[in-house]
Amino acid sequence: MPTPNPELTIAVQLLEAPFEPLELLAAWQRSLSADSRDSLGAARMAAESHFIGRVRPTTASGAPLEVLELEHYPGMSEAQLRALAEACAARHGAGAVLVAHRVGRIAPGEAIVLVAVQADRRGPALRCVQELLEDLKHHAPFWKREWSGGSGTWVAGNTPL
Amino acid sequence: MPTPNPELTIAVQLLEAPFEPLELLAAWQRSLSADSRDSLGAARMAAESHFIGRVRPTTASGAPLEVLELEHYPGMSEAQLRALAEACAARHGAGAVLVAHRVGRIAPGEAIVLVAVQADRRGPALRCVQELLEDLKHHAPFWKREWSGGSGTWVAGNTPL
Amino acid sequence: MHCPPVVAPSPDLTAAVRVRLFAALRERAGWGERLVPLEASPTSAADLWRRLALDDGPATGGRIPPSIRIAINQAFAAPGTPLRPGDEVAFLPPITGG
Amino acid sequence: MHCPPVVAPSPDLTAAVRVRLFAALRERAGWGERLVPLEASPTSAADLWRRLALDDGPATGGRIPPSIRIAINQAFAAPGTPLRPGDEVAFLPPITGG
Repeated sequence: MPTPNPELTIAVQLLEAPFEPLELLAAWQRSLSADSRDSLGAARMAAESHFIGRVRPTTASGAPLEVLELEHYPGMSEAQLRALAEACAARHGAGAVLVAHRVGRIAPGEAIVLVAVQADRRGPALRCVQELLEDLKHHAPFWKREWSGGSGTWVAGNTPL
Repeated sequence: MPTPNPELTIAVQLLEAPFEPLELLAAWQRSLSADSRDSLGAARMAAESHFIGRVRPTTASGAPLEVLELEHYPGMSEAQLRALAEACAARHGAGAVLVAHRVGRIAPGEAIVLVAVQADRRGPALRCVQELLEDLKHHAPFWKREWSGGSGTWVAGNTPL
Repeated sequence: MHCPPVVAPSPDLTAAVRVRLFAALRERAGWGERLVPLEASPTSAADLWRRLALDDGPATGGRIPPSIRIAINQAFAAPGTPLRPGDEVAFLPPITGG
Repeated sequence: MHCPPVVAPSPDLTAAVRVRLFAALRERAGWGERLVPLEASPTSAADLWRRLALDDGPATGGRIPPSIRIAINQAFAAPGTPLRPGDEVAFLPPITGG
């Protein structure tokens, strides 16, 4: 087990309504700056990386997508996102992680996932975003159902990297 | 030579004054949405990744940094950033790239570089951000001088990944 | 679909576990959550899979397919882990988040 | 620092190249930009490096150190590339952007 880092800040949000990723990022940056002013003065971490995933306009079979339904396991999904974020941050020595994930019915083009990492160097920030994204795609209890032509199909697996 | 992609949008900005990365990203997203409404309806690319680099509060030798001076080769720096962005986007099949880079005198904590990529899949978006960041650190004509205790020192090499 | 009551009234609910199904598994079974008495001891998720006939067909011989993951009290667990009264055990079809 | 005029008035400026130095190289040389007549033909960036005595000391024997990159008309080029009248040739110390 990696040693827990008392300076590590993990934020996890499950969202039932559409969200604007850049607004969420701005609020996250403000919360971290407020924290850091307390302990470290105005210092901000030198590297920050983000990933935003949006719903595609077509289903896996190429038909027009009406809506994407996202089922999850309430309680476990939040806990698992937090555990994955903490483990990834610890592996890479990142200082702050934000994970936001939509649940429920999501329209094409809407954001479904946002991952953001602050670290002291670009390598850890970039790698932590990439790994955490893979981790949550495979180890957080979410299930996608694509609705097209009035019928729903559970998605069989993740899109290729 | 990769075939040029007529749908590829490259935006390069050299900035002499402090900038707010999230505001630049918002303006970039708006410009891409406006473009895509013309040709592809409301479709937005499914994957977007960003990197923000900020000035560290200390010099390479650990002294408090007063200001970072960034010299560049006007004309070549813009052209080179654009060429690197185009090549990286073509290698990975990305659809849109934004590179913003500060020049002149930059205070600790201020953003110095912003790279953003939209692509159809997470892999190309993540890899293109990472590669373009390395490319511009080694192949775009920028030089850092750290000012500390009233004297300036040219930085000998890039920080480790 | 209207489901019958899933568990008979029991004087000792603490000797039961809560079973949860999600997504395609939930739809195939026609239910998402049940209280199930612990009949034998020890009982595992693998035992419940057989008892509740959660298979898609007879092909897997009552064994949990490798694509199905188990969570006990909202943490991943091995299918053979003995269940304790009051546990929540969930059968998770392949995850497709992110 | 006040620099002397860098090139004598010439009836044919098109037979010159513009030489540019940056960052530590510019500071060491004490100038950043000069018009330099093309004396011999062909002349390369490597020739100009010797003629303008841009070395840090005698150790490199007048050769461009491998850490210095050349740009001709704002594109990277090999040190031996023949220069044409009107070219802009730049000597670039190790890049530290991003």
